Order: sequence, then structure tokens, then C-alpha cells
Amino acid sequence: MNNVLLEVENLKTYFPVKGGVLKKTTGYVHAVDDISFKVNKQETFALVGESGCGKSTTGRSLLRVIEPTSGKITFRNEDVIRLSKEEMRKKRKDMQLIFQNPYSSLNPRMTVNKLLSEPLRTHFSMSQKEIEEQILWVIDKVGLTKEQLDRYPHQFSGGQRQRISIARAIISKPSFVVADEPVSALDVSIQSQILNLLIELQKDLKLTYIFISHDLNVVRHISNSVAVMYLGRIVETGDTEQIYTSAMHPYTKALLSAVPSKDPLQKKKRIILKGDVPSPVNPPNGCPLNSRCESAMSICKEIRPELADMGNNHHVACHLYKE
Amino acid sequence: MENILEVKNLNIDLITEKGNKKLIDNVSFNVGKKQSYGIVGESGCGKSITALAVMQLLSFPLKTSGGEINFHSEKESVNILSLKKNEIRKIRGKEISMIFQEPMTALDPIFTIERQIIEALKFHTDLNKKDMSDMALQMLKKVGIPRAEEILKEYPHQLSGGMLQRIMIAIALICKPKLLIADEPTTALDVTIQAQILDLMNELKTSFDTSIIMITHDLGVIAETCEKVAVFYAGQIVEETDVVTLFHNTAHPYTSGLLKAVTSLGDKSKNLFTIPGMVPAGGHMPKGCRFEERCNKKMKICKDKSPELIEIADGHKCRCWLYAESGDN
Amino acid sequence: MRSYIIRRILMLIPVLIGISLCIFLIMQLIPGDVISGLLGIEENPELRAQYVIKFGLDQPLPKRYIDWITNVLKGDFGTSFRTDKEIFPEMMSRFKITFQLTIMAAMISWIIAIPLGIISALKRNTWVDAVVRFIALLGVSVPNFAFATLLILFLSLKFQYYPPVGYVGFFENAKVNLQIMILPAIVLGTIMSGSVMRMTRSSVLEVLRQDFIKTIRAKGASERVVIFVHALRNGLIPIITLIGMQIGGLLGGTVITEQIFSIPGLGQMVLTAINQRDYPVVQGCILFIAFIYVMVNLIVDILYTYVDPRITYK
Amino acid sequence: MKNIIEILKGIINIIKQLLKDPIGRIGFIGVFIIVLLSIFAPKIAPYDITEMFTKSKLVSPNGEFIFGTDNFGRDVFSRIIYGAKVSLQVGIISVGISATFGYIFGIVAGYFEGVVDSIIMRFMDVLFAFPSILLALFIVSVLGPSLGNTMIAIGIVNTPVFTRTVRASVISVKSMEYITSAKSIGLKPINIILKHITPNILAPFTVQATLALSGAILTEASLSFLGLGIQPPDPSWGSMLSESRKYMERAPWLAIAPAVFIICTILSFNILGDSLRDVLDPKLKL
Repeated sequence: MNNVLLEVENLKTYFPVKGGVLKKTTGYVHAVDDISFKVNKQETFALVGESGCGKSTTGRSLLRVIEPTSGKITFRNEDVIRLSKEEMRKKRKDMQLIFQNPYSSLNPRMTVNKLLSEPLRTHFSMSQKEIEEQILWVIDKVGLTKEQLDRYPHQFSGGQRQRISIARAIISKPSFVVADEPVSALDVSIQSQILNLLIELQKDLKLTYIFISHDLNVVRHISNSVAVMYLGRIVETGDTEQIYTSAMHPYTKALLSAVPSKDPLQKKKRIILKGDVPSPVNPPNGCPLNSRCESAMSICKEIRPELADMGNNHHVACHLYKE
Repeated sequence: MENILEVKNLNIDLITEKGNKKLIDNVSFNVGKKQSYGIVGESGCGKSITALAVMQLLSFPLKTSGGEINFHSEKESVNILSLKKNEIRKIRGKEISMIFQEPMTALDPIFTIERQIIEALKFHTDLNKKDMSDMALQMLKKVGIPRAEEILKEYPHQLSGGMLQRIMIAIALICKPKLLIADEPTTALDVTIQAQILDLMNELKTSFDTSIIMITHDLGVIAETCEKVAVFYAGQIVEETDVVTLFHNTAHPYTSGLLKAVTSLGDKSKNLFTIPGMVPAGGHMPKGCRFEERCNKKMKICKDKSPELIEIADGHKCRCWLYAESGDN
Repeated sequence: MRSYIIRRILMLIPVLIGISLCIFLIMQLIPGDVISGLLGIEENPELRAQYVIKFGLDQPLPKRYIDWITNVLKGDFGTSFRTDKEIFPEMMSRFKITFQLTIMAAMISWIIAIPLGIISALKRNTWVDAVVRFIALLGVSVPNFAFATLLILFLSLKFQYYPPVGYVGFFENAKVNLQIMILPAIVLGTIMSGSVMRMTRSSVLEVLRQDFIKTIRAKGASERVVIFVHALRNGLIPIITLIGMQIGGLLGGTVITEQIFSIPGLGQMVLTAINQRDYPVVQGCILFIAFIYVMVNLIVDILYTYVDPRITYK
Repeated sequence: MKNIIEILKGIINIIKQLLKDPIGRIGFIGVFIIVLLSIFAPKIAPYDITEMFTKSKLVSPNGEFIFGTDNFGRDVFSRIIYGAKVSLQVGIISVGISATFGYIFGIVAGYFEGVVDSIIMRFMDVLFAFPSILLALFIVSVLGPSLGNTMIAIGIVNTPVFTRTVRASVISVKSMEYITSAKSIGLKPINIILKHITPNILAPFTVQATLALSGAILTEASLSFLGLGIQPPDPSWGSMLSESRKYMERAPWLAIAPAVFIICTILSFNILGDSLRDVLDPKLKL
């Protein structure tokens, strides 16, 4: 049984850097630098990492909201990258995006009703009545009321706006949703409401999620498998519990140890990474972490480690674990 | 323990065309000498403006409308709210310093790092230029900046957020203040950089003998850095106690809700705990308890009458009818 | 920084080509042709043929453009239809006068506008601010010819004062020269101060709203330091851009003012040429003024890189 | 139909907000008066604008001729009223020209970026490199002075400003996530432009149009002052003011009336523009 919904192979997304006298392209930001992964049906695959690691660009490249430079994205046995612009546009009813910032992701001049009917009018030829029915269905799902349909986004709180965004994403009944930091802009008490909603919707509508976040606690809660990204690459990937309980890559370990403790009596022993993330324009030779890693060896400066299978679906890109 | 700062019945108003809205309602708390005092709450609860009031940095349309903020330096004790402009200036940066949430915008973009560090010394000391430069260099080294000599000559836009926050700390500590107010100092930073900055602050606190007020929305940051904590909700303190009691003997339903939301997160065996509803909007405060609508332990009285902040155990204050009744009986 | 400046200079080339092409093509839109204007009502085929050869009108369009540009690059703007004199030397001597007027006007506008703009920003929402803002609004609303006419009217009716007639160069007689120039400079400068005032005010207010101002206050800075060291230094940066545009505007604005006050500057030369249908002069002067404008803006941009450390990284 | 009602409601709401502020009220009323004057010019003007009362040349203001008469014995008040009509006409049509081209160029440049953007913007840079009054003067002198050519010239001169405003707003709106959201939902570019971008750039666009209107009226008056705009016998405030200079001492009212009207009209439009900006774009309010 083929349980894979989406398979990404060697995805690269580079942005040109212009400079010099004639504004020629002098280099590339290696935002996403050769990554591969698989997402199973009705599961949640999380991309986790710090700002600038390329997790958001990856999410957007999958939907071709940002055009990837090269690679293969197989979605339901079809290479999405090869679709024409028009075919891709139509495909979007099945692949949707939820945004981080509920304040800027909704057009301030459209009512909730208009915002929700737009995807339907774009992709289906439905009668007004059918559209209305579909809208009623979706607001019930996300916990909005009928009275709120004629209001504008600024009349809602952050949590409610995120509900509107989610409704807009699921109203065309997609099977695949990329959620890009959907709870990062929200307060803790609202965050959990939205996470619960996403989990419920996944069960109800048989959704497959790619969940992008910098918050390791949130990721652990919602995902089945995780890929940890650093400087445009996946450094470690595997089943969520496996990664959280027996992380292998020094970066994953540092990341996990950096999360503040939830109990003042249990002070964690921290692995502190030195310095800052290097520029993605000129990523270092060898392992991208070598300048900051405590266990760096001489080989790390020269040869870039590839993801290697550690068994149980656990892959790590680090020289420490090579024979 | 001796106190360095005593806030008594502080009120802060937002001036609008339709009259004033009370954003901070009779807040009182004390910060001990060399203590790390945490203020935690969600956005809009009034934690940041309280900090600004301590520095007398509130600007129109915000203003303090009552209360006292008593600061006890080695020489004298003063009520900050009654100080004149030129008097508070001698305290800012010298006795009390502050660092802010967004290091990227907190420094003047057209001056070098060196000039901005020296500026603080210029206001409060009579050192000559050479000595000030030396001190700036020493300070940068203390906050763990690599190639400090070069960085001194650079401009803010050339540095990363983590570096800039270190520089902000250097500026704040260069006159050896007695109290450091940190307003969400790591919120804009990545976790690994946050870990660096929190470590640095804990370390400098001991070597500089300063008290710290740590303002944050993140209970994790509180657990890592603070000794005593006040939980703010909708412009009031709802619970205040030492950090261990707060986490292990939580009294207020809001605090325990927040903690449960955080601790159940990541643990898939438990359902994710949620607090339903949302914070009442400023200016439309209910007449009873401000948390009543969202509370899972509410009683009849909660809707009608606002509870007071009372001491429910030694050094543990809570604003909730659950405990007020037991006190009465 | 150097690469930025070089790029900025290289970017000028297409703009300058565009400008000259634009002027050249607009000239082709003249109804009928240039010579008809010159000949007047009497049609004289012989004279026409002479003129066609003299001005090279028998050549194809691209060649005429290239010839014109090559000559211009050598400093040869051709000769006037009317006077047969070389255009370039005349233009240069008149430019000196316009330049003097522009500088005087600009200085007057800065002296009025920058302090008032700052005061207005610092006293925001007080009556001082309201008054300054109204003056600034008047400045951007009153056409300079209306102001000039009213000013002359007022001076003559009230004080029986008439500005001296007959232009005298600055180095011939500085006192008389200044007497002649001061009124037009006041007119241009006062009008221009409106936009500078508005810009100064909003720019200073913008800086005062920035986060870093709070940091500076938190360090214990006095209001004097906050305003004069930080708010002004930051706030005056965008005003430099405005000054560039302002000087360009002045070069255009002098057309009318020079006309009203009979100042023999570049503006008057253009206007006379337009009225006399002296097209080579019109063409030359417009190109020259546009060139000066572009150069002023270039200088402003380069100046920018020195005042604002962020610019080179853009 | 429902949309039209919505739009009208929106406009009424904006006017209400304008009238709340005393300064906005002045601007609004000023513009309102000018508009009334120009619409009802034939009804308001007591005399024909070309009628010459040969016996009463250069008569000072009195009950019969409230603003006096000029050197041909024409009624100044009537000419001023018709002048309002001409000014407004030139203003509206020339702003219409520049707004239309500016919108199209700005949308195309801002939305599609790349080569198209470079070409359009370099062209605008070229137009921008001329002091605006000089470019208008140049175009009019080449095309020949007339009402129509004045409008065309002013229209061309103002196009770059509109293009830049529109382009800048399109770029800033485009960076908002709701545009990415519209793309990710699968909207066609034309729908994104019409339904998502256009409504959100309307505010700066309207403000720009109001301010450009005052600029256009000013430029027209300047051209006419120099004798290169509206041609006689059509009345224009600029040419009336220019004419008045010959009779400055004998008949100062000839100068004062048009000068006051020019200043008040431009001032009203500028005040209205400023207040509109405060209402529509509160972020810019300082």
C-alpha cells in the first residue's frame, strides 16, 4: 500500500543576490539547499528550525508560491514542478497554505463572507446557494458564527482571525495543507485553542499537514515526524518521539536543550552554540554547523555530511555517526 | 530582604477622545535588592507599560494617574513619579537601566556602537574620552562580543539581533546600575540565541550585583531566570509568589491554566489544555472578576464582585474568590 | 561605497540619453515645421531651401539626432534662429545669474523652513504648530507669480518702492545686484519653504517615534541631546533629497520669477525663445536645465552615502 | 447595485469623518464652493464674459460690478466665476489623464517587476528629470497654446508622480501576506490586481489625486500667466493676473481678485488632500 502523499526530492530554492557596478547576479542565497523527504497521508510532517533556516521557503516552494530552482515534488503521483502555471493554479484547490500572521494574511477590505467565498468562486462553478451552504459548513467547523460573516478582519481578535484563515484554507476541501507558523503570533492561551482546532480538523477531513514552526514544544505535540533544518538543509529527520528522546545531531541537541525549562526546580544542562548562523549566501564548506559545533572534527570543515540512515526511519547528517 | 523598588497602587491611563481608559489598575509589588523579579502575562496585560512607568518613560497618550514608585538607592529614597525631568534623568541609565524587545530597532542607526555605549558614560561620569573608550571595550568583552575592537567601530545594521542585544546589555550595565529592567529581551530572538542571552544575564546579575525585573510572556524564561514572580492579567496582578511555589503550588485559575497549556504541550498522552475565550478588551472591564468569563472554577460571586489581591500563604498573594472565602470563614 | 557611486553615475547615461531623445522627439511634434515659423507668413522657396540645408533638415531623423548630440557633447549647442549667435556661451552667462538666484532662494527657504519645521515638530498639537503648519500650507499653495504680483503691488502702493530696473552683475556692483535679486529670491525662497517645513516637521516626528529614542532616553539623555544629536541628525537625512528636488524646482520656477522681475537668467532666455519660436535655443536650454537637475540629484545621492551609513548596504 | 450602495456609504462615511475635523471642514467647504461656482457659472455670473462696457473701463468695485471692470470694460466678477470653471476643468481632465496612465503603468511595473518595471520606471525617470513647469511649458510651446494642449501637457507632466505612487503602493501591498494567500488559493493575476491590490491602494491614490488637482490648477495658472496656457478671450485666473500688471497702480483690484481666488482654490484642495490623507491613511498622520 502506498501511503505517501507527497515526496520531495532534491528540492533547491535559490535567490539571486545582485551587486557590483552593473547589478549583476553575484551569488545566490541558498535558502533551500537540496532537501528530500516524504509525507504520509493524514499525518503531520513538521519542519523545525530557527529563523532563516529555510523552513518557510520550503513550505512555499512546495506550493510554488515561491518558484523552486530545481528538484522534484511528487504529489499524488504527479510532479508539481512540471505543471504549467495554469495547471498549478487549478491544483491549488487541493494544496493550501495557512499563514503565521493573522493580521496581514487577510485582506482588510473584504468581509469574512467574501474571503470565504473567494476560493469557491475561483475553483468551482457553484450556485450562490451552494456557496452559502459550504460557508455555513466551514464556519461551524472552525467555530465562527453566522453573525460574524458580514464583519471585516479588523473586527476580530488574533485567534479568531486565525480561525478565518483556516476556514479559507479548508473550504475548498484540500487534502494537503502547509501551515506556516500558524500559532507563533498568538498568546499561549489562544495558541492551544488553535492547535486543538487543527488536530480536530485533521481527523475530520483526513488532512495531511506540513507544519512549520520554530517552537519545539508545539512541534512535538502536533507532528508524527520531524525534519530539523539548518541553513537550508535537513540535518536530522525521523519520527517525532525518536527525535525528541534520542536526538543525534549536535544541532538538534543544542536546539532541544535551549528550550527553556518548564520547571524552576529542574534546571537543564545547556549546550550553548557559539556565535550566529553563517550567511546563506556563502554557506561554509563542509558541514554547515562546523564553526559553531562543540564536537567539530577536521573532516567537518572539508566534507559535507549527507543524511545517513540510522535505522527506524531516523536519518542524521553528521560525521560523528559515520563508520 | 531590603527592597530596591516599591511600587504602590500604580495606575496607568490611556487618554482617548472618549475619556480615559484604565490600563493598569492599582498594581503594587516590591523588588528586593539583588533579586530577579519576573512579570509574566499575555499581550495587552500591561506588563510593559508598568516597566516604562518605572523609568518615567511613558509618553502621550499614556500617563500615570496615581500611586507611588519608590526607589531606594544607596544614597537616598525617592518616589520616581514625583521627580522632575532633570532629576529622573540622573537615575535613568545610572541607577536603573532598561533593555527592550527589538534589538534591531533599539539603537540609533547612524552612530557607531562605540558612540552609543560612550553616550551613557558621558551623561553620568566625568571620564575623559580615552577612559570611556577603554570602558566600552571592556564592557563589550564582558558581554561576550568577539572581535570587540572592530565591532566598536561598526554600525547597528551590520550586526545580528543576538549581537545587538548583547550590546544593549553592555549599554545598560556600563554605569553599574542597581536595577535592570528587561522588557521581553529574548522574544525577538531564536531559541539558541535566547539561551545565550539568558545565560549571559544570569551570569552578569551575579557579577554586577544588580536586581533584575524580567518582563516576559514566556513561563519558561521565568522558570530559568527569576526568584519571585507576579502574574498580570488585564491590568492587574492576579498572583504573586516565589517561582517554585508558582510552578508547584499554583493558586490562581489563570496561572494554572497557563501552566497547563504549556506543560500539556509536547506531551501527546495528554490532551492539550486550553483556556477558552479571550481577554476582555481594555476599557470594557467587567464589574466582577476579570477572568470570570474564561474561568473553569467560577462561582456566583465572581460575576458580581471583583476579588482583592490577598495573602493566602506566607509570601503568596492571589486575587481569587476561591481563597477569599476560606480567609473569611 | 565606491561601487555604489560608480553605479549611480553609470545609471545616469541611459537617463541622459532618454532626456535628449525625449526633447528631440517632442521637437518633431511641432505642427508644420520649424522653418515655417522662421519664415513668417511669406513663403519663400529659395530661402526655405537655404534654411533646410543650414539646419540639416534634409538629413534622416536618426542622423540629425546623432549629429545634434555629438555637437552638444563638444559644447556646441548650435546657433540661434533669431540672432545667429552661438547658444552655449549665452546660456552659460545667463546660467550664472539663475544660479545666484537659486542659491539665494534656497538659503532663504532653509533659514525660514528648517527651524520652523523643527519647532513645529517639537511643539506638536499646540497653537505654535498650527500656525507653522498653516504657513507651510500657504507656501505650497500660493503660486510664486501670485505672490510676486501681490508683493510688488503692496510695496508700490504702501511704500512707493520699485525694484531697480536694468540688471547689474554681482561683480560689477554687488549692492545694486543684491537689491535687484533680493525680491525675486524672497519670493522663490518663501514659496519653497512650505514644502521644506512640512518635510522637516514630519521627518523629525518620524524619528521621535522610533524605538531607539526610548533607548536614548533610558540612558539618561536630556531632551536637548535627544533632539539635537539624535532626532535632528536622523531627521535631516531625508531633507537632503528634498533639497535636490527643490533646486530642480527652483530652476523651473525661475522662469516665471525672472520674467516678472526682468532678470536676464536662463528662464527668461527659454521664455523669450519660446515666444519667438527660436527652437534651437529652446531645445538647448531645456536639455541644459534637465542636465543640471540630474547632476544636482546625483550629488545629493552621493552626499547621502556619507551621512547615512546604511545606504551602501542596500 | 449592492456594491454601488456600499461605495456610496463609504464615501458618505469619509465625508463625515472629514467634517469632524475643523480644518478638514474648511478644505471640504472651500472645494465645494469652487465646484458650485463652476457648475452654476452661467447662472451666477451677472454679465457675459466678453461683453465690453466701453463707458466703464477700469471701474473700481461697486454695486454694479462687484469686483470692478478691466481695461476693456469687462466685468471682473463674471470672468472670475468662469475662470473657476476653466481651472477646474483643466484640473480634472489633466489629473484624469495622468491618473489613468499612472495607474496602468504603476500597476504593471509594480506587479510584474523585472524588465517591464525597469523600462517603465526609466522612462518615468526621464520625465521626472525635467522641472515640471518647464516640461509643461516645453510641451505646450511645441503643440501650440490652447485649452486642450494645456490639459495634455499637464497630464503628461503629472504622470510620473502617479506612476511612482501607484507602484510604491502596489509593491508594499504585494508584500502583504494576503496577496500570497490569494495566490496560494489559486486566483488569477487579473483578479488579484482588481480585487486585492486595487482596493488597498485606493487610499494613497485618492490622496495623490486630490493633491495633483491642486498642482494641476497651479500649473495651468502659471502657463496662462506666461501667455502659454488658456488663450483669450477665455478667462483664466493666470492670464487675468498677468494682464493686471499693466494697470497695477490704477486698478489694483484687477490683481487682487484673481490672486485671491487662485490662492484660495489651491489652498482648499491642499487642505482637503491633507485631511483625506489623515482619514484614509491614518498611519501617515503625525
